[in-house]
Amino acid sequence: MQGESLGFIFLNAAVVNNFVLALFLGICPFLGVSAKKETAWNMGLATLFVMLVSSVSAYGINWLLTELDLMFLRLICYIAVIASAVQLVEMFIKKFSPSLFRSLGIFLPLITTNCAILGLALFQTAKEYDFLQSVVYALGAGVGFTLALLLMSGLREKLELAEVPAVSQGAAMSLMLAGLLSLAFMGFAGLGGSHG
Amino acid sequence: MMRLLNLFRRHKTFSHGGIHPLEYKERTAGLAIRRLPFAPRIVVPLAQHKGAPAVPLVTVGQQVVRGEPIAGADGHVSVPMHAPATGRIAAIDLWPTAEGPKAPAIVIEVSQAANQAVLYDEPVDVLALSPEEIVQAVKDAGLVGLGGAAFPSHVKLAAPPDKPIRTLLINGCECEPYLTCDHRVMLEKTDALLHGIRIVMHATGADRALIGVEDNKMDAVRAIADKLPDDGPISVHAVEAKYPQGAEKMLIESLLGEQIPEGGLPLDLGVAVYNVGTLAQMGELLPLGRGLIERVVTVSGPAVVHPGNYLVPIGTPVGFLLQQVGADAAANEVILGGPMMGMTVASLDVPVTKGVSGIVVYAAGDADQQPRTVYPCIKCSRCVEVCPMHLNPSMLGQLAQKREYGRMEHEHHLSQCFECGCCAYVCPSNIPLTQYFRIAKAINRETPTVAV
Amino acid sequence: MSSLQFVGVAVAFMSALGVVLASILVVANRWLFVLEDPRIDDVEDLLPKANCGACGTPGCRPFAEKLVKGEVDPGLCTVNSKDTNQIIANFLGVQLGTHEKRVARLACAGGAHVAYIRASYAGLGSCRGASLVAGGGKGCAWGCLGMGDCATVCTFDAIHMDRHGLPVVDADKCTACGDCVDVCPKDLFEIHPVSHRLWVACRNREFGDAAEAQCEVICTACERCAVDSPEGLITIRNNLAVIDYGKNRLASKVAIERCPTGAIVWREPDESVIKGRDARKIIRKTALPVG
Amino acid sequence: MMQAAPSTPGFRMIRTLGAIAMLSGLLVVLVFRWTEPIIAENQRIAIEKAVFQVVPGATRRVDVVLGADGIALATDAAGEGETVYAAFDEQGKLKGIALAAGAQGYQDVVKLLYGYDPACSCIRGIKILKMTETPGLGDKIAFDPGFLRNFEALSAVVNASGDGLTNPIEAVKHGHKQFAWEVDAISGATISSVAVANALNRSMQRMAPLIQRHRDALGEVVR
Amino acid sequence: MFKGKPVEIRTAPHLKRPQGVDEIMRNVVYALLPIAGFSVWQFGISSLALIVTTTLVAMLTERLFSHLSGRGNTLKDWSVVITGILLALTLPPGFPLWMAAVAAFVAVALGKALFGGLGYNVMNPALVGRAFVQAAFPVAITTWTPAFAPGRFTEFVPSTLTLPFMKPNPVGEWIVGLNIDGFTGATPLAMQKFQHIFVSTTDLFLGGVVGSSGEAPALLILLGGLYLAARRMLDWRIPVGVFAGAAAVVLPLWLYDSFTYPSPLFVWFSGGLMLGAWFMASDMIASPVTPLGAFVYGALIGVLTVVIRLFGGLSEGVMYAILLANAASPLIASITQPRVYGQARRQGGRA
Amino acid sequence: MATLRHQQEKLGLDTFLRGLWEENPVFVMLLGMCPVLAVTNSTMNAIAMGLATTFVLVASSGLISLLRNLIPKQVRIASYIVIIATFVTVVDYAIQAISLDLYNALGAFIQLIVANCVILGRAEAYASKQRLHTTLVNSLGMGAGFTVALLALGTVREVLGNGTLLGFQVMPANFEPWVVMILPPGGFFVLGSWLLLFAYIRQRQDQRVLEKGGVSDAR
Ligand SMILES: Cc1cc2nc3c(=O)[nH]c(=O)nc-3n(C[C@H](O)[C@H](O)[C@H](O)COP(=O)(O)O)c2cc1C
Ligand SMILES: Cc1cc2nc3c(=O)[nH]c(=O)nc-3n(C[C@H](O)[C@H](O)[C@H](O)COP(=O)(O)O)c2cc1C
Ligand SMILES: Cc1cc2nc3c(=O)[nH]c(=O)nc-3n(C[C@H](O)[C@H](O)[C@H](O)COP(=O)(O)O)c2cc1C
Ligand SMILES: Cc1cc2nc3c(=O)[nH]c(=O)nc-3n(C[C@H](O)[C@H](O)[C@H](O)CO)c2cc1C
Ligand code: SF4
Ligand code: SF4
Ligand code: SF4
Ligand code: SF4
Ligand code: FES
Repeated sequence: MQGESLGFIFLNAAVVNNFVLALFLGICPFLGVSAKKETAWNMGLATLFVMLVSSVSAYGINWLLTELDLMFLRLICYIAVIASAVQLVEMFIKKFSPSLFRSLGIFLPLITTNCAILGLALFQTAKEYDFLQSVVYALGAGVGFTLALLLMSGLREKLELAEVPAVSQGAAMSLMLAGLLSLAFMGFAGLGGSHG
Repeated sequence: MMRLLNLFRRHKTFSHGGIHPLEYKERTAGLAIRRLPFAPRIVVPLAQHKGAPAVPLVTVGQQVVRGEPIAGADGHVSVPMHAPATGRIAAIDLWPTAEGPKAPAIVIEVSQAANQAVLYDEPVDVLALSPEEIVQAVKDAGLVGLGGAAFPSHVKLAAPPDKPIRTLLINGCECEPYLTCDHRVMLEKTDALLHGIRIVMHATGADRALIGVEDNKMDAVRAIADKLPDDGPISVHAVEAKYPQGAEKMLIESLLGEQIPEGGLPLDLGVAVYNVGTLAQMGELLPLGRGLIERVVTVSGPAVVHPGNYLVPIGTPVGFLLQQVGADAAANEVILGGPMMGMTVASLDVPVTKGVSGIVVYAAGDADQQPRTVYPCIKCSRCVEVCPMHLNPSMLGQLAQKREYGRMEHEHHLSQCFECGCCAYVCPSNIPLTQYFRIAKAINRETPTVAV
Repeated sequence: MSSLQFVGVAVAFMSALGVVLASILVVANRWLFVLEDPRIDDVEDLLPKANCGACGTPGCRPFAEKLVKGEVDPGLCTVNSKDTNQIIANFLGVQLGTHEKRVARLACAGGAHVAYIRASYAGLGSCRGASLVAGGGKGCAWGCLGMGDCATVCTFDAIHMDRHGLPVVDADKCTACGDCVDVCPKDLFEIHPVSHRLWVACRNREFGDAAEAQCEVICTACERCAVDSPEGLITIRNNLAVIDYGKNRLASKVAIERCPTGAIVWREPDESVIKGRDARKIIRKTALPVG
Repeated sequence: MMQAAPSTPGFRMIRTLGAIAMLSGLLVVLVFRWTEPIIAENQRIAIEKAVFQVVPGATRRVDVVLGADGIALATDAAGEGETVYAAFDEQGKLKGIALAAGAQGYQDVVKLLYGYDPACSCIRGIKILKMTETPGLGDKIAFDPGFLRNFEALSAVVNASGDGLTNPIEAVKHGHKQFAWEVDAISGATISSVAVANALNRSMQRMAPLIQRHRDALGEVVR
Repeated sequence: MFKGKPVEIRTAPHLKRPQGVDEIMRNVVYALLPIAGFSVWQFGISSLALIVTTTLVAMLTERLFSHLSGRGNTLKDWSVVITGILLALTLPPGFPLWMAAVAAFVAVALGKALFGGLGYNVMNPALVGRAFVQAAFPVAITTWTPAFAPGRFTEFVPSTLTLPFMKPNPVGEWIVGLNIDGFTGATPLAMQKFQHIFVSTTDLFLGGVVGSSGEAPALLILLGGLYLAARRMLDWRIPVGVFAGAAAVVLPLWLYDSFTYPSPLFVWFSGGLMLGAWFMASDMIASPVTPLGAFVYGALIGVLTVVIRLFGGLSEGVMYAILLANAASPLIASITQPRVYGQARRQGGRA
Repeated sequence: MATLRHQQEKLGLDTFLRGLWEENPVFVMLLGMCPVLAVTNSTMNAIAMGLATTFVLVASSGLISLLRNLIPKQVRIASYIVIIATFVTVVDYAIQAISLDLYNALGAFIQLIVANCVILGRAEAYASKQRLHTTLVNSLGMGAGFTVALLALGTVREVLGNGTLLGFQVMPANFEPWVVMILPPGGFFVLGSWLLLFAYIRQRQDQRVLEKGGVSDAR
């Protein structure tokens, strides 16, 4: 929508409709990479970065496809371009910062196949955001993803030290934690909308 | 504003943490120092101090005279031993210690006939000696810290030239509950104490000496102040009565407002800290040229019939001492040192050593001995509030339960913990935090790889 | 736009996109390629990821790196099954390497039914914790405290505490990782090849009656084993029989036969224990009273 | 495998990916051509259903672009403005105009279609197209009969100067409706109700004057 | 002496401060009782039934799970009683009992037992229970009934006794039948948010306004909280942080436009902020252990509460603010670790 | 070079059943969670999503298996993705043609099948190494497992959260729905509860084996 202010777009993407906790995008890495604060932080930053890249590429592709009247190729083009971009970034990091690569290592390919990245591209198109709005949307989504990941990792690290019953260890507990976080994030509903 | 605050906080203290358990000092604080009979057998462990154990100079069967050197220092950080009583060397053998492992000790069969006079003395004018000679004299006297750590006193005197000692702190806090021996020493041996201070100032070149005394012993403060000129280099200060005010790190912060850098020594601030008992002994022994053969020990606790402050020959077995003062029938726990940091002994054969400042005896069923339910840490943050080293015992405790000893050291400064026990004292979940930390430190010491 | 044209444009666009992306990747590959032996990953996949250190490296990944470099033999990993190690060896085209099985052994036989307790310990149920409190209260200051730190620390579940509170090592499960050696506050564990059959299960350093007052299966330094064995195989040091495993081939059951307490034992290849015929027979099943 | 990078000729990579992309392009374009008319038909039916629902009595629709400088048929795609649906009955009489509108609701944007009847200067009906309001609460705006009754004749009269409404459309708390331009909110879902009112108000403030100005021309487009 | 019996050996310290977990928890219960009593006086037997239901169900659930996981009888630590009572105090007085039971079960099962029980929960159990039913039954939980209704000690609010799993009995006619002047069914916060009507702070302070069963008597809450703070059973930094955080956001707004925005006093005393700040934010288990962290955590709750109240879709935000801050508390703790002794910049020697 | 893992699998019933239970992509491997959580607020959506995903899975795995020896390593991922995206686009248009309502209900998640971790995961781990027929059977099994998981969530959430099943009222008329089940937290909670249930059952089984004196199935 044309009318939405940048601040609202950011807040909406970051907390109100948080990609992980409200829209269910990027759950696999959210569950997989949230065991340690440090990795969570790295993963969050990597995702934020890739989201920006993908948002810009998606904006460009969308423009090109609209010009050529080939909208039905949108999905293929988005995913192909994003995947290639991520792979480039991966090689780049591997070459120039092996230490960064080791800490982000496996995540980069994970991000390629992460619904959050593609979802971002599709949503920004569906919402007909202009360039600036798209970038802010990507920023918000990335920040929201990082926030969710960080909170989750903090809780999981804390529970590392707990005497968690055998039954609830592992994935089940992660999901319940995610549920609790999601429940708490419901408090943000309607934030920034004009009420009253 | 500051003045208003000072109304509430009359005396200086350290910046963070600390506790104030009941003192239990009133039973013995007023009792003058007394002697007890000699035990029939006296046991002098060769390792009573920090550093290398002493080497025996005597053989089994040999007769020794009270005050005679029976073991020599083995290197710089080590001190000699002197015979605490006249008698015959019955054995040099493994003997139980308070720490646990049996260790070599010289056993003296005390001669009941002897008058136990000290015959080994070479009076000297200490203040006329050179600093090097004083250091040697202190070492020859077998002096170690009587405040508990039993660190050889001469080592602290011999400061390296690049780190000269400017300030001397004399620790008269005696912050442990029950203990009153330092209190009595300050009252009864004031002159010896002041003489000891002058010796150390002379030896180190320190230009001032501050005596810190907790404000629950104002009579001692007055007794010392009465003997001091107003503007001399030696001054006495009352500090807030709060455990562990007597820990040297806390006392330095209270009196000088500075903190010892992490991993550093008082020396890094140009400071040396001595216990009042140590300096009183120094002031007494050095002029006579004698060795350390006895010390003042507070014997107290709910299960002691005649509590008091006793001048005890080093090496007296704890069991004998308790016979003399009388112990309750239900007595079942004997602590060497104070109740906050002292060690329980597994055998009453363990002797009193140079570092033992008190013996506290509990009986089965005393309130502090009740078994308590241990709950999980409820993150109440009390331990964080009381830790004088500003650590996070809650986190450390949780990590210890998961055996994450490396993380304890690397992320949470485990080695800064000096095991004062404040955290375990306050923990409402009754978690044995301090014990966890001792275990963790022991393991980290042994397997440095864990700590990577 | 005609239908055919439309299809044409679409196909052309996609082909172009494919070609462009592939070209970028090709170029990037040339410029940014980082050489790393992919066999390291493959080998690491086959290692157990226990990171126990029994192989002498800090963990499985460094071991994999060394394996690929040919610096070590796959047989060094004691956690993997032999078959898996063989697969690694075949994959790398190297020999499996022969390594004798090693196990952890306890140098104490003083269970609660034979060893005296002098003080009752109250506190954390941890050997290390107890040993820091006046040595733990056991009569023998060198003996096992029986609170099972070793059993807790063993990743491979190779140690269980028997009814008398002594740890028993399951030789099949033990990988000789050495964790129990590190953890025991009394330093009672040692890693030995199973071919070391003669074993002194005691560390007490006191002599004769003084020793026997502490435990019924104690080395009293009576010297019978030393006298009965070939010269130099067993010596008495600090009131304790010490075996020189450099002379292991001289070892025989003769050494244990006259031991009065059964402190020196013979271990079968499966690590089961044989005591000498003169060893005191202990039929007591319950713990000795404390005191 | 280790030296794979240098040993695979770049050409092979390019060729493979190019070929796969080409094939995929072909497949997709064929499917697209095949389903395009069906989807268009589905969409037409969906739109008509919605338009005829919000403009009672209508049976035909014409898509019109309505802008400040007049109207044009959507098929001509000229001129600036907003696409609206003019709805007619069998006789070709203009029954109303269907417009899309949207506003921020409780969770996300609420999008709806409503029918405006220029003859009575009122809204004749609404249909919620898209929303993510709380099920059981906010989602009542789509089907709660009491709430929908608000829109049987919701007044939207153009003011004298012709640049807005005389009375803005407003939501009031449940049971407090007094005037014809007020929307009686659903109890417990005030925010969602407000969103509907806001959407209508914002759209009407802009579009109602335009519709009234070009009312006659709109009536003609059916031919 | 020592004849025939062994000496005991144990580790230092040999002294112990007597206050244990169970004593702390029991005192919190004592501090809550006056509030619960006031609630019963205000809302009658419906409120009493609510409190009894949540407390019993919470205790039963705790017992069940402690049995299942072999942790012995954990009712002895009293903590679950607090959970039960507090949960009831945050629910509307006429809340159907079966829903309250669901809330209590979820509170203990999902909020606590799942993670290992006392000490290991990551969020406030009572609020987990409440948040769950708020999301599950959003209408029931925003249906308010009047305080001091005549006959409140003899008859239940109709919705209280709803059959399990059924829609709540309607209360509209019952309320009309009570004939209470000016009862709109809106809480002071809702009135402020949607109608810009401010209820006077005195009314808020002394209770008697519409709201959850236990949020009204700000005075009693304050006294209870102060009692606990004085006995060091709660960390005073947390409530102080909450009030400071809330004021920091709302004060500038109020000075700028006092018609639209409420005053700090209104914010402090309205809704559940008092109860939340003193009794729920202060739950030590889900809050940071570090002293600075506790303050930051409190301030975060204050800020979030006001942000949600003023700019969000809900009229009340305390519960979500506390849950969010609970979630953030490990992060807060890790960035506010105390600066260890000796790591300090040297304090200027004042010797 | 003979690598370690490329042993060709023999076709058997096991190939199919594995995806359904032992290696269930959702309950065991925790992949493809997003659609599982996002579209399961009604059973109808769950079924549609399951079928669509299965179709894409089978079709793309099959094609990738056919082409497995032609695709160079470096462009592997890119090629797989293009292939998958193609089939997703096909499904996308097909569903639009079949029913717009269904399409709207599933939202963007049809297109997001591209990014579903299960599909790419299967392509990488299985299809790129195995022959066509085993691949087809295996991916059919995986698809079935995925659909079953979706159904497990969808039914619980719809029945509890709305009182209906496949749109038909199944609960008493006066039943108060648990709205939270349809909301995002409900998705997490229901999936978490299923996992808890499985873990509990497994624990009980292990216990029983232990009590019988056997060793648990772990090596
Ligand atoms: C290796 C070592 C060297 C020390 N060197 C000095 C020193 O040079 N000067 C000094 O004043 N204290 C020195 N100390 C003593 C300690 O600072 C401290 O006084 C002693 O360990 C006992 O202190 P406490 O009872 O507070 O723990 C040394 C201690 C150790 C362990
Ligand atoms: C927790 C703690 C409490 C201490 N309390 C005292 C005390 O009350 N009095 C004292 O003289 N030394 C006390 N010490 C020992 C001092 O830190 C320091 O070692 C001693 O004053 C040095 O003097 P010394 O070497 O002459 O014994 C305490 C140490 C610790 C760690
Ligand atoms: C979980 C939850 C979901 C809610 N969903 C909506 C909603 O979708 N639409 C809405 O208007 N209000 C919703 N609300 C309620 C609003 O926050 C607010 O309380 C209500 O709109 C005020 O209306 P009232 O004054 O009529 O009670 C929801 C509240 C909760 C707790
Ligand atoms: C000051 C204080 C506040 C507490 N607040 C709560 C609370 O808000 N909710 C709750 O469930 N338990 C509360 N408890 C009880 C207890 O901490 C709680 O049951 C634990 O969170 C369970 O692990 C409180 C306890 C204390 C001491
Ligand atoms: S024992 Fe260690 S952690 Fe505990 S209060 Fe003392 S210094 Fe701090
Ligand atoms: S005092 Fe005990 S319960 Fe409290 S935080 Fe520290 S360790 Fe935890
Ligand atoms: S062998 Fe060592 S670690 Fe094991 S139980 Fe005995 S004392 Fe403890
Ligand atoms: S811990 Fe000891 S018993 Fe266990 S595997 Fe390692 S060496 Fe063997
Ligand atoms: S399906 Fe795996 S990240 Fe979404």
